[in-house]
Amino acid sequence: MGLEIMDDVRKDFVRNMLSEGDREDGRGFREYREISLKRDIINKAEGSACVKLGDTEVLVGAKLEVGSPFPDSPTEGVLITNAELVPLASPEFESGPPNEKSIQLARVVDRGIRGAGVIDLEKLCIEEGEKVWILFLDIHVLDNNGNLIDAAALGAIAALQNIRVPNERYGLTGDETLQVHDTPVDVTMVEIDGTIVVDPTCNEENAATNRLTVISNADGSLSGLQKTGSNGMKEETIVEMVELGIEKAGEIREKFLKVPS
Amino acid sequence: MGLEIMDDVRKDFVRNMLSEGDREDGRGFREYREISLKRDIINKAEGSACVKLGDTEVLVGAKLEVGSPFPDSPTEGVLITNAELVPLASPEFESGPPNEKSIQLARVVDRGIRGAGVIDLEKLCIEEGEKVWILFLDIHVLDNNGNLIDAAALGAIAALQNIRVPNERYGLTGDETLQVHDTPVDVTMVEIDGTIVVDPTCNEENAATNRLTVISNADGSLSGLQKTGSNGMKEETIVEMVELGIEKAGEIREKFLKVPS
Amino acid sequence: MGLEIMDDVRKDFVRNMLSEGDREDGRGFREYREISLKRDIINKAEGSACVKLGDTEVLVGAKLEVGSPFPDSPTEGVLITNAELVPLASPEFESGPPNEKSIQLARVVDRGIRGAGVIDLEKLCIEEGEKVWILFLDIHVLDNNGNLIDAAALGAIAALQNIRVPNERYGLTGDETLQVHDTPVDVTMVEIDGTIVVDPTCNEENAATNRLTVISNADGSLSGLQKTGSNGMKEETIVEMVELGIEKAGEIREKFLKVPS
Amino acid sequence: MKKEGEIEFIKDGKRVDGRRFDELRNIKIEVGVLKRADGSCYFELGDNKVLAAVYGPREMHPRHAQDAKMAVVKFRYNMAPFSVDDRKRPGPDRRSVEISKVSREALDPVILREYYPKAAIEVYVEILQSDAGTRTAGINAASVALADAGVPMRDLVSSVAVGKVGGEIVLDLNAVEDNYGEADMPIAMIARRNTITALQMDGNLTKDEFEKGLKLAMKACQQIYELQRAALIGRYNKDESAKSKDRGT
Amino acid sequence: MKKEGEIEFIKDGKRVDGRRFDELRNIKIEVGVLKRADGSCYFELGDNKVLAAVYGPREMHPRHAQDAKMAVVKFRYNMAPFSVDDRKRPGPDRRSVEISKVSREALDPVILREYYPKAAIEVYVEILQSDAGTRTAGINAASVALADAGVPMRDLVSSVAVGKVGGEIVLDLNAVEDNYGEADMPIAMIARRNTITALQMDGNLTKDEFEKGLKLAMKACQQIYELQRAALIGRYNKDESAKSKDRGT
Amino acid sequence: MKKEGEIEFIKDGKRVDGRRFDELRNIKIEVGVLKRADGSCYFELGDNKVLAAVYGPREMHPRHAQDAKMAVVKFRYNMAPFSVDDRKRPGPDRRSVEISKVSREALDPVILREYYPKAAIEVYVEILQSDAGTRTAGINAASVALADAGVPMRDLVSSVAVGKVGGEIVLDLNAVEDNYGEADMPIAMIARRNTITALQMDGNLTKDEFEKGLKLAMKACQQIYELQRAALIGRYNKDESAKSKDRGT
Repeated sequence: MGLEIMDDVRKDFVRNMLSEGDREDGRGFREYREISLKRDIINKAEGSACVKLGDTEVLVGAKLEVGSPFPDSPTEGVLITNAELVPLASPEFESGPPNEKSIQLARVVDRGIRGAGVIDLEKLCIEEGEKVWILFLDIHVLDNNGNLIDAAALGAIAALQNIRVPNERYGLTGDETLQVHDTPVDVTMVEIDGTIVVDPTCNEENAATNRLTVISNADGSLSGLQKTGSNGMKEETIVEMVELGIEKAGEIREKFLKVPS
Repeated sequence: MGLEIMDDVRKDFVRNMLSEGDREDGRGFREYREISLKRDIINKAEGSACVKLGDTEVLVGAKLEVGSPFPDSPTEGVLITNAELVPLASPEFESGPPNEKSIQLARVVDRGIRGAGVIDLEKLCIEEGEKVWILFLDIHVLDNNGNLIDAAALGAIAALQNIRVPNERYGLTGDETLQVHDTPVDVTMVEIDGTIVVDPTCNEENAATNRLTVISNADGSLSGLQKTGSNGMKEETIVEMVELGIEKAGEIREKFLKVPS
Repeated sequence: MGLEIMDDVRKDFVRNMLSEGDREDGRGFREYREISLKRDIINKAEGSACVKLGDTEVLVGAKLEVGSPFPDSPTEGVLITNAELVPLASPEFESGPPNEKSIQLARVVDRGIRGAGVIDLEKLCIEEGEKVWILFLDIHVLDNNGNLIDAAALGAIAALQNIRVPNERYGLTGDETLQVHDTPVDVTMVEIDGTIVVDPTCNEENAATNRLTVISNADGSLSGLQKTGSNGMKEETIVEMVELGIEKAGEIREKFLKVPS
Repeated sequence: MKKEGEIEFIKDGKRVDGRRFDELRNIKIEVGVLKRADGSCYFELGDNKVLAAVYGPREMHPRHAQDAKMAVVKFRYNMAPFSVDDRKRPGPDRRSVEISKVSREALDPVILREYYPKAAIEVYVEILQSDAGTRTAGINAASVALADAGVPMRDLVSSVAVGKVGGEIVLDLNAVEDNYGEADMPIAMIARRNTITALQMDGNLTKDEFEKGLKLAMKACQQIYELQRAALIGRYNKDESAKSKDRGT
Repeated sequence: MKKEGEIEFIKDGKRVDGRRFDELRNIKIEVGVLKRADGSCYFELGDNKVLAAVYGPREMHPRHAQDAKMAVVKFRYNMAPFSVDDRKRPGPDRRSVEISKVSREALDPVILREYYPKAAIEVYVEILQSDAGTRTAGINAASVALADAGVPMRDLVSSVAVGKVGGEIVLDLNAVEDNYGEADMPIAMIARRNTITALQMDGNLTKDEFEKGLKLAMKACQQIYELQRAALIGRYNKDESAKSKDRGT
Repeated sequence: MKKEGEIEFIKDGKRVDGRRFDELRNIKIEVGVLKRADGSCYFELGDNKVLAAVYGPREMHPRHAQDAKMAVVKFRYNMAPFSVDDRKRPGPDRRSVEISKVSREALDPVILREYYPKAAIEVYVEILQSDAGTRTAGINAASVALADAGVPMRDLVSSVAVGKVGGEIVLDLNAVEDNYGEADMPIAMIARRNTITALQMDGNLTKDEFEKGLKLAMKACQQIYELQRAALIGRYNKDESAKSKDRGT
C-alpha cells in the first residue's frame, strides 16, 4: 500500500513540474538525455554496442550461427531479435521466461529493422534451402531508467553496423562485413496531460497517459509505429508526434549512425 | 464458500428431479440433446467439423503435414490427437499447458479411432523411413455445457471423413480423399443414485457418482471404454451401460455418419 | 512453526551426542553405515546398480542410445548424467523439473567420472561426426536418509561397470562390454562443531556447519571436490578431510569395485 | 513488407479480390453465441472467423495481481491450431503475446474499470480461421462481447487495418496483400469520439502515406462501429428465450 | 491393437510365456520397504518392478486446492528413465498424466477422505522396470502402501488387466501380448465388494468378449486381494524393529 | 581436463599468455555503476566482463520461502547470449543453476542475514563476456556490490581459480588453459580470516598438487581482496554527486 501511495506521489510530482514547464531532470520537453554509444565492446559477439541514454543502459550483441532456412523462404537467412529484461536492471524486473514487456521491446526493434530493409536476408543465404546464417540480435538491458526501446534500437543498428560475418569459422571463405542498408531510429514520446515530451524517464513513463514510438529512416519515411498504454489519443497528437519523431531521429542519426553510402 | 454451497444446491436439484423421473432440460434418461453437425467449415484445415450437442459446441480441425515417421514404425504415418480446453469455453477452464482433463479427452477420442482402425496409418506413408504424413487432429472446445467427449469424438470422425490429403502442396501428385474405415461413436453415460442417463449436462456430470464412455463401431464391437470419477460401479451397471452405449451409437451413426462402403 | 522448532531440537540432539563422542546411530565418526550394492537388477537398462547406505537407497540405470555427437567433438560419444529427486524418496522432495539439489547431485557425480577418465568417450563413437552412443546415466533416489552423493556415485560406477553396449539392437556387430578405466569413489564428510564425521545422515547434514565431498581414484589422486553449505572452513580442516576421503575411498573401492585390470 | 515483386496488386483500379481501395471485406457479426460465457460475439471479416468471450467482472487470481483501484482486464488472443496454413503449435507465442497486450490496451480506455476494484474482466479471443486482420477482427469481436456481457463501457471500440500495396494506400488488407504488400497499419478507435486506442505499423510508409492511411482507417472504423451497434441492437430486440440469463446453470 | 500378424500367441492352449489363459504372472509383494515414506510397498508382477510410497495425511499445498470437506488424494505415476527399452525423458508425459488420474480415481472410493478435511494424501508410484501392466501393478502397490501408512480405508483395491490375443481372452498381458495383441482392458476393483473402481479398454472387443474379460479380471482381482492381504498380515506379524515408527527422525 | 595433447602450455617458464605460474590476469573494478540497483560492481578479469547488482534487503516473495530467523540470499548467475563463442540460449541451464548455488553459499557466511528476518537479499550477476573464471569474477563482483549496497557484512569474499596445465600448478586459468588443461579448482575465501567459503575441483590432481594449488589460490585471494577494498575506498572518497542516494526515484 505504501508503495502505491509513493507511485501516486511520483506521478503527481512529474505532472506538477510539467505544468510548470519543467522536467524532473531539467531537460526541455523535446530534448533527449545525453546519449553515449560504444561499439564493438564484446569480442565474443560478431557485433556489439552499448548505449547509454542518461542513466538507462542497454547492451546489444549480435551472434551469427549457421542453420537451416525456414521452409517457406529457402533463399533467406534468419533474423531473430530477442530481449532480456534481467532482474539486475530494475527492481521491477523478475527472472523468468520472456513476458509481454520484453517481447514487445524485441518485436518493436525487430519491426523497425525489417521495415527499413536494414539487412538483406538473401545475403545471409549460404546454400539455398540448406544452410543460411541465423543472425541473433540479443538486447540485454543493464539499467532501466526509462525509454528502453530507443536505447535498444540504437544499439541494435550500431551492433549490426559492426558485424563481421565469421565465414572462416564455418569453413567458408573470407570474413566480410555485413552490409547495412538503412539506419532506422526509434523515437519514443509520451503525452502527459496534453504535453508531449521525448525520451521519457521511468517516472515520466508511469505518469504518461500515452506513449508512441515512431521509427523513421534516413529518407524520412516510417518503418514502424507502436502505441502503448491504456488511454486514447487524438489524431492531431499522433500526427504531431510522428513529425517530431522523424525530426529527432534525424538528429540522432546524424550524430551517431554514419549513413551507409 | 458461497460457490461451494451453490454447487451442492445444484447437485441436489439434479438428484431430486431424477428421483421424480425428470431431467433439468426435460429429456428422457436415454435421450441425447439435439445434435447438429457441420462439416468442412474451416478452409485452412484439411478436414473440419463443428458439433453442437445442445449448448455444448466443439470444433475439430485436421491438418496434414509432411514429417518423419517414428523409428519403430517406418512405414506408418503419425496420428496426433490434441485437445485444448480454452478459457473461452467455460468459466472453469484456465489458460496453460494441457491438464489431466484435456489430456484425457484427447486420449479417449484417440483411442477410439485407433481401436476401430479408422485410419490406415500405412496409407499415410510417403517414403518408407523418411517421409510420412503427420495427421494432427485438434479438438477445440468452444462452449462446455457437458459431455465434451461425445461431441469431440463425433467431430473427430466427421473431420476425418472430409480430409483431402494435400499431396500437391508438398509436390506430390494429385490430392486425394483420406479413406476412413470405420465410424466409432462415443457414448457417455452417468449414474446418479442408481439411475443411468446418457449425454450428461455439466450439472449432471457434477451430480454423477460415475461416468462411463463406451466407444463402439459400425459392427457393434467395442473400440474403447473409459470410466471416470471417484466412485465404484457394479458389474451389472457397467454391462447395462455397454449395451446402451452400443445402441445409442448406432442411432447417432445412422443419422450423422455415412457408413463407409 | 512447530516444524521449525523440531528442526532445532534435532540439530541440538545431534550436536549434543557428538560432543559426547556419539552418533545418533551409534557409529564411529569415521565409519560408514552398512553398504549394500546390487548390480544388474534392471533388465531394461544396459547397466544398473542399487546402492543402500544404511537406510539411504539409490538406483542408478544406464541407457545407451544412438545419436549425434556435439559439433565440437565429432569423434566422441556423449555422457549425460541426470538425477531425479522423486517425491517418493523424501517428504521434502517435490515433483517438478530439476532443482539446484538434483542438479548439483548429478553434476558432482558426473564430474568425478569425467575427472577420472572412467569412460573413453572416443570408444563411444560409431561414425565420426555422424553417429555416436549417447550414454544416459540416470540416478533415481528411492529413499533419502542422508548422503545421497556417495550412494549415487557408487551406484554410477557399478552401473557403468556392467554395461553391455547393445550394438546388435542398432544393427551393428556384436554386443560388447563397456571398458571402465578407473573407479572414482565419492566420500562425503561434514563438520559439526569442529568434529569431522563421514557418511552423514539427514539429521547430521542439517546440523552440519560444512560439507565436503572428496572424489578420489584408484591411484589415490583426486578427480573432484565439492564444498556445500553456508559456512566457511579452515584450510586444515579441508586438508584433513581430503586425506580422510582418500582413505575411506580406498576401503570402499576394495570392498565393492573390482579394480579394472 | 516483404518481396512485392511479381504480384499485380492493382488492376483497373481494383484490388486482387476486386475491392475498391477504401472497401472493407464482408463483415458478419453474431452476438451472444456462447452459453457459458457472460458475453460473446462471433465475427467474420472476409475469410477471418473469430470468436470472443467475456467472463467477469469476477475475482482476480492471483491475488497479488489485483489492483486496489480498478478491475484488471485480461486479454488472451489465441489461434486455433488449424486456423492457419501450417498448423500452429498450441499455446502462446511471441506474436500472440504482443497482440494480446495491444488489444487489451485498445479496450482499456472504454471499460469503466474503476467500478470493480480488485476484480478481473477476462476477454478471450479465439481465431478459428485466419486470413490477415485477425487482431482487428478480435478487437471488434471483443468489444461487442464486452457489451453483451453487460460490462459498463464508455463506448464501443472499432478496429481495422490499412496498408500499402502496389504503391496504393488501401483499406483492410487480405492475406495476399498483407504477406506481399509494403506496409500494414492496424488501428483501433472509439469511433464516436475520434479517439485512437491502438496504433501499430510495420513495413514502410512516407509521412504523407501514413496520414492518408490514418484518415482512411478512421473513416472505416465509423462503418464498423455502425455494424457493431446494429448487431447489438438486433440482439436485444430479439426474443431471448434461446439464451437463458441465469448464468448460474 | 496393432499389427497382430505373424506372432503365434497361442500354442497348444498355452500363451507365449507358457501361461494358461487365466493365469497371472508371478507376484511378489513387500511392505514397508522405505524408511522416509509413511507407508510403502514394492510390487513385482512378472518383469514389472514397481515401488509405491504414501505421505500424509499432511497439509495440502497450494492452499487454494484444499477441499474443505475432505482430504485431496494426489497420485503421481512416474516411470524411471531406464525402466523401458528406449530411455524415457524424465517428467510427466500425456500417458502418465492420464494413468495418474485413472489410478487416483481407482483408489478414491476406499479412502476415508472425509476424516481429514483440507489435508493431502500423497501417493507416489515409481515404475523401476516395465513389462506391460504397470498401471495395475502401481494401483496394487499403492493400495498396500496406503494401508501400511495407516490411512483409514474401507478396503483394499486390487487391479489387473485382461486382453485379447490370438483371438482368445486372456489374463494379465505381458509386453508382447500387449504390444501386438488385439485389446487391453485394465480394471481395478474393491475385491470384497465386487465394486469396480477403474475400467479402461483399448483395442477391439465384441460385447461378449468384453463380458467374458470383465468376469476373468474380477476373478483375478480376488486372487490379488488375497496376496495383498497376506503381505500386510506378514508385515505386522513380523518383528518391526527394522523400521522404527518414529517418523520424526 | 580434456585432451591436453598438442598444446604447449608452458614455454620458458611462462604460460600461453606470457604470465608467470602465480600471476593473476589484469583486474579492473568499478563500483556503483548502475543507477537502479541498490549496489553494483563491474569486474574485469582478463577478458571476462562481469556485472553484479544487489537489491534489498526487501520483502521476500513468495512468502512461504521466507525464513523467520534471517534474510534469504538469492543469487542468480546468468550469461548474456553473446558472452560466449556459440550463442547461449537465454534462461538458466544446469551449469548456471549449480554456479548460482555455489556462489550464494560462498557469500552467505559474511552476510549478517540475521539482521533482516523474513527479507530477501538479491544478488544478480550477468556475464557479459566470458573467458574462463566467470564464477570467480562473479563472486568478487557480487561481494563488492553487496558492500556498495550497504548490506551489513562481516567482511568481503574474494575468489580465484587455480589449475593444472602442462603438469604445472598455475593461478587463474584462461580459456585455453581451462578447456585443455588437466584440472580446474575455483575457491572463494574470506581473505582476512583465511576462511574458505567455496571449493570445487574438476579434472585430476594428486593430493600434493591439491595442497599446493590451495595455498596458491589462498594467497591470490589476499591480492584480490586488496583490489576490492581499494575500489570500495575509491568509490567513497570520490564525490558522489553522480549517483544520487535517494533510491526512491
